[in-house]
Amino acid sequence: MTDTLLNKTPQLDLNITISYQQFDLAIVLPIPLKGITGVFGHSASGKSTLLRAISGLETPLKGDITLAGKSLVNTEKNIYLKPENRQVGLVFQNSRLFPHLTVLGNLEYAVKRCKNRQLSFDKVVELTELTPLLSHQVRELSGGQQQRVALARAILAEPKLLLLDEPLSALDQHSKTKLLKMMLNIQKQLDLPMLYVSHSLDELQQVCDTLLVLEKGEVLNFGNIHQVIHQLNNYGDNAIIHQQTSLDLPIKTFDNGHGLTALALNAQQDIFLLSDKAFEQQNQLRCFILASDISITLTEPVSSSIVNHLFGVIKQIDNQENNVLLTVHCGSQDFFVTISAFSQQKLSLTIRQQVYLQFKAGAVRTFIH
Amino acid sequence: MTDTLLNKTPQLDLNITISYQQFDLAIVLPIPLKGITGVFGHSASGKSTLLRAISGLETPLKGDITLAGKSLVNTEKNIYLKPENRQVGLVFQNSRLFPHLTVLGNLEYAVKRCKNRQLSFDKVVELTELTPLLSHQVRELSGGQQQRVALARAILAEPKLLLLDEPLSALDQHSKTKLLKMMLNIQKQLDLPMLYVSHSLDELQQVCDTLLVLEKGEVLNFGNIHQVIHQLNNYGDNAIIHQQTSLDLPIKTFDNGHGLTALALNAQQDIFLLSDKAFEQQNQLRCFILASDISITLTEPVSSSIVNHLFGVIKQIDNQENNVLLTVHCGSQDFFVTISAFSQQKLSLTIRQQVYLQFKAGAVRTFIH
Amino acid sequence: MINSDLQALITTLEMATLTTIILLIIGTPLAWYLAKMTSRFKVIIEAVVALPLVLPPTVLGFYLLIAFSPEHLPGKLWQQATGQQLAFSFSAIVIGSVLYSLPFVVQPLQKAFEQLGDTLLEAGALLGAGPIDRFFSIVLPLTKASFITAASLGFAHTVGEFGVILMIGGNIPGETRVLSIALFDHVEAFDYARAHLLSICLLLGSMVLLAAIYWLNLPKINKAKGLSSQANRKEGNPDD
Amino acid sequence: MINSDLQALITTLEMATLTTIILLIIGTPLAWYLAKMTSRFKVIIEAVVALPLVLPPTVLGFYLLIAFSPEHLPGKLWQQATGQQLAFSFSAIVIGSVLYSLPFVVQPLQKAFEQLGDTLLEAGALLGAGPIDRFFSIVLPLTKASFITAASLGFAHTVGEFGVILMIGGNIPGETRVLSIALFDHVEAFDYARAHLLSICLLLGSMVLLAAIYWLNLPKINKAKGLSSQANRKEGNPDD
Amino acid sequence: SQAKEINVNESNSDDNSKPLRIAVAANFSPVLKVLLTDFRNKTGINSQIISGASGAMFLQIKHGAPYDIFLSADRLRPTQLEQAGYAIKNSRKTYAIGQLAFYSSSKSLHSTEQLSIAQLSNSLLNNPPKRFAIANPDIAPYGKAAKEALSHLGLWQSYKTRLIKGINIGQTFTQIRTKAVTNGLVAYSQLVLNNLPGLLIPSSYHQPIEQQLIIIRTSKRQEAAQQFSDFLLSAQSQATIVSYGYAKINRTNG
Ligand SMILES: Nc1ncnc2c1ncn2[C@@H]1O[C@H](COP(=O)(O)OP(=O)(O)OP(=O)(O)O)[C@@H](O)[C@H]1O
Ligand SMILES: Nc1ncnc2c1ncn2[C@@H]1O[C@H](COP(=O)(O)OP(=O)(O)OP(=O)(O)O)[C@@H](O)[C@H]1O
Ligand SMILES: [Mg+2]
Ligand SMILES: [Mg+2]
Repeated sequence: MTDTLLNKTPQLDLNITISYQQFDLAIVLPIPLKGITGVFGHSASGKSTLLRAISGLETPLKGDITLAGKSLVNTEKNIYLKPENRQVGLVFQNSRLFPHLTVLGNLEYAVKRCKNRQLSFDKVVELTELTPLLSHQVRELSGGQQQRVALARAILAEPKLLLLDEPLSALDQHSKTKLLKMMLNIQKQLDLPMLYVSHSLDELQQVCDTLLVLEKGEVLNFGNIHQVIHQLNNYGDNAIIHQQTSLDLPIKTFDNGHGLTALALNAQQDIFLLSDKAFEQQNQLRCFILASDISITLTEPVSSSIVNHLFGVIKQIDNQENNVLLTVHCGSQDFFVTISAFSQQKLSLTIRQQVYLQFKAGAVRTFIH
Repeated sequence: MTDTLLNKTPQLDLNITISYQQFDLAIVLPIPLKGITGVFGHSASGKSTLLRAISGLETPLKGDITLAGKSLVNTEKNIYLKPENRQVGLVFQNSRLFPHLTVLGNLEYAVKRCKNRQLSFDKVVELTELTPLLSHQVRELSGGQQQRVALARAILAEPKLLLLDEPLSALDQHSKTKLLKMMLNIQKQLDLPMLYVSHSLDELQQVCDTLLVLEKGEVLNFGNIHQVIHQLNNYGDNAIIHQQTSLDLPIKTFDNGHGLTALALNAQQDIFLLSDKAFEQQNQLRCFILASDISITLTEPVSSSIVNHLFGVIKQIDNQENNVLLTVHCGSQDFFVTISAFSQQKLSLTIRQQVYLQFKAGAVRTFIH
Repeated sequence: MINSDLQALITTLEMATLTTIILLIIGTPLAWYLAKMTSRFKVIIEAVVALPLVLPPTVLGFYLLIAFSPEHLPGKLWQQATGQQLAFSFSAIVIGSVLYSLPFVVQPLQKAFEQLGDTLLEAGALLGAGPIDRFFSIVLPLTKASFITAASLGFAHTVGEFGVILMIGGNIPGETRVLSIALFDHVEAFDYARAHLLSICLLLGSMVLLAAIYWLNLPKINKAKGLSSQANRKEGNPDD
Repeated sequence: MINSDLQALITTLEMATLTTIILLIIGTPLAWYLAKMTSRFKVIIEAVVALPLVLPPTVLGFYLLIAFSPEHLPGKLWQQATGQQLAFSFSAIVIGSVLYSLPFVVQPLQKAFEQLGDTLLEAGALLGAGPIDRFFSIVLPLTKASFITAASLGFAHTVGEFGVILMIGGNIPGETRVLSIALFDHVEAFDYARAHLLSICLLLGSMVLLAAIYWLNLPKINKAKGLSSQANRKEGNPDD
Repeated sequence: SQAKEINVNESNSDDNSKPLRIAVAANFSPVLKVLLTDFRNKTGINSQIISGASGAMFLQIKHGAPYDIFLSADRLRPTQLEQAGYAIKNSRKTYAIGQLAFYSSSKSLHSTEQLSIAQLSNSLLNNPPKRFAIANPDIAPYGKAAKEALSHLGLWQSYKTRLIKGINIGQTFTQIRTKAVTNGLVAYSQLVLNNLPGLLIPSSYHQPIEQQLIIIRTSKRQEAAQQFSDFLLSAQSQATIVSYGYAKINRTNG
């Protein structure tokens, strides 16, 4: 309970510029080393370059990087810590497995050089479903298998900070879900902060606490993931994400007797979604509701299969071509709803109007189910 | 109007087995060489191996492959056409650009060896947004940029058959959409059949006519994309896809005056979705509605923002843990609806019951918008 | 007399150039074949190619002399085909040099081909490039550095060669008297001043030549990002 | 007298083995440095390393003899340090061979290092492997074939070497008289029967040795899928 | 130069543990081998033959080669070494005089022994062979003699361009022996040693090919070297040498 402990979580302080012919990266940002930080942005926005800079691979860099108080680079003071001494792990966009080693050899490579060894090798191998592949040559692996090996290898090195560059892009939904769960567990078990690059906001919403959005080498947005997503909803016509309400709510009842889990939105209102075994171990659930999945009624609906009905007040109306984005305030939470301009006219919705939001239990999405 | 013309479209006839230590691929299948055929399946189900076999890279193969009547391989007759003589293009899962050439050099490599030259080089470069990158070295490209170059290169070679192995996995939503549109256009312009491997059913649903689902090296399902998707809806508890209704409907009115496009489901019933400029040039629209986006009411709903209300009859009820999958017959089309078991009990739904389906205009999804 | 050294220089350059060209023409397919060969005979062929390395040049020269003499089959065949005697001809020293320097060309190329792998060749094939096309459009540019190494090792080794050429060439001015022999003669004839002069010319000339060759090879260096590069050099569009 | 050939064989093996070891120890860092170097001086260093190739061995031997003689600095320093004369000693022929064979070791290694690229080294660094560790755990296994080439070229070239060793070694039995000189002596002394016998033994011995070396190297071949492989060989877990 | 001073104080004491090192011109080493058995029987001294090119050995001795006695193929190099102080005073002796012989590997000239020198020069003049092998006149004593002999026969001008010049007489012999070249001038001793027919060139056609020896100043076995020198010059040894195709030494020019 010392001052410093109370004061702040350790940070990754970035203050860097990198210049290429046609591309400049300039980032000044303190990233709290807590949980998983998502990195989101268009292709060629500088995501990989950022990760390479942090890990020490991007040498023509100016500025300084400090990791938990330790200076990794400082071009003014001429400090340049070598990549191997940074204890930063990186899962590359292309897996970069060692072709002269088997799968087992690749994993052992990491284990041998790992200083902590808090993780169980067998456990990680089991969770990444690599057990039957251990004796394989890496050139025999499918794209998805390679990614799993790369991920397992990086985790087994137990770095102080793990950077992940689209580590699951070649995987199917099922494997993605499994591995995201694993990463969350390992994150907690080792208290290992991660930076996670992905083009899938769904994935990020499920695992990240903080979100960094890059555009053309600059920070477009940074902060609490729910806030950032909600801000991105209003990004304008060129939507870079599916508009959605991002939530992180306490579980009130795991099963209401009808296969529905109730989440406490506020003292009065609950949100229901389909129960899943995995929820049992959790107190809190992260979920999102696509703005297009929520509909508006003026009267409380009856005899519908829709289980979620929330009462709220329209806070904001944004017209976007044939679409309308409504921000509806329910209790203390903003919900985002897109409806057709047609419906808006039909229902003649205006600001401060009271409406019912309705959405199905199935519209409350958790990636990890 | 000869017999053969009437008879059938040309086919890719596969009858092959490939054996590895822990994996066997065995596929006997005629694939019509028409439009885009999707290849879907879990990681390591043999998708890449299949494409490699067709293109002639997978040498320890038994059986025969015939492309539009021309034998590519026949191990019995000892025929083995070399990859370079097959006129089959392949976009690899890892881009495999030539590191000694610039982006332009890579593209020209294909153009120089192309026999037809029906495509405009500038057009393809523009559509893949590679114009500012032409003089770049390939090692300077971001992951997504590399994929775009690989795709453009394969297209510029104008093969007789184009195989695509997750060509868009490293791209953001915006680029994906653009490139899918381009691929559709080129497919039509050159009448170039494609085999498209992806983990994203959304992508496949939008562009494919036929879908091949692989599991552990064998054909799990093959046929018209809508039918296959609907069959996959009932695959059981371990859903490999998001359950959905897959549709391909004629456009009735582009804009009903309220920013909604009407699709003719049948003589009586229409489906409305948000208008998009891109629809103007089309007669037909491909769309899907997630089963979780449709809700059931027993009475026709009023004063709701939901614009789509379809009257139908419950044809089938499948219980899946806390979920219920309903197959509802509306006119001639089956719709798939998942509701919570809770709702099913509340509404006490039974087979042959008449119900209203309701879903928002925004729930009618077209990937390409 | 300086004139005779000049003549030896010309003969040397002719011989070394011709030898290097022949070495590349023979050595490249041989190296490719060895790199891609999977048969167990591979090791035997590799060992045979490497053999000239092990025999002292004079001894190799001795056996070549026997083979090249008009009394023995290779020499006889040559004489029948060309009407010329093989031993003590320019052709003889070129053939001898080719045999002697073969491993220096084959081995670096073979390793380069092996390290290249198949992924890019597969990509080339599927863009319609046949084997020859692939070789010139992919293999050659990507292994350029190894070709330069192979050629310069072969060339230099041929220039410096002495024992074989002396035995089968017979030191005929204008035909088989090469620089290395001239140099040796100067040393043996106590003409140290000229020996030193010639050595220095040879060293400087070779150095300039080698430096020029490696210079050509320089742009390819350090293209990879990362660990080793202190500063990435940027260039407009060197491949066009 | 066959005894004397045996003695020469032993001397030869000792010399070639020691030379090869020294070559690898010196040549590896030098090749690495050259492969990763970006300075313009690179070409000059490369040319200097390649120079021994260009000088005829006897001439190189002549200059080394001068340098190694106790009257000149290198020879004098050696004598002060070791109390022994450098010229005509076993050490002298090893040093001479090292200089003479250096390019055969450095160049293949350098090209192998250049072709390797940085991607895997970056991956290694981020798993905590320092430069030395990376060298032994990544570079060495991936360039094993080139190391074997370098070592066998260096070894074979040293075994076959003659001019330099004769000049600076002085053909002293049991110390500097090596097989190549013995063989030369037999030819010179018209003892053709023994020359043939020794040549055949040398050829067969080298062939067996080279084949054995390349054999060791075989499992790495043809691991890539695709174009070149007629049939993929399957192996359990050869790397463990 | 400084070389003279090195090891000078040890030079008198024989170190019997090491064999006597005899550096010998390659062309003489087969004869030397025969003689050495006799030498050991007589004196009990062990010796080593180090055969090589005279030119190389000359350089090596100048740079401190650990030889005890040097049997050169010529007279020039021992003289120079003596002048430069590398030899023991008065140790320089002529131990053999080489003879030149015409040697042909072709069958037509097989019976050269019966041929007179006049017939030979006629046939060589009228039917000049395409190639003719001699040792390099600039560096090898037998080559120099061959040049003189050809000049004497009036052949030099026409033969100049047809010559295959061996680095030493051994190489020239090899080149003819392997039938790569048909005719040439070799050492008569080579023919005798290998039991081959050939035609001896009269010694009056060229300067004598004097082969001289010196005892090296830095030798630690000067006594044994002197013993060997004496042995080599003894009448018995000289008779053996002559029987191997060398000329008798005219003792007037020591
Ligand atoms: N070494 C380099 N030289 C020149 N330009 C470079 C270099 N490395 C990266 N770039 C440029 O920097 C930009 C950002 O690249 P980066 O790889 O960081 O993108 P990204 O956000 O990871 O994209 P993607 O999602 O496609 O992987 C690109 O335009 C790329 O061309
Ligand atoms: N050369 C080979 N040797 C042994 N096994 C191989 C070889 N090539 C592929 N396999 C195996 O075949 C199976 C299928 O691989 P494939 O690359 O076709 O999968 P995929 O469907 O493309 O998967 P992903 O989506 O992960 O890329 C994998 O289990 C892989 O390990
Ligand atoms: Mg990237
Ligand atoms: Mg694959």
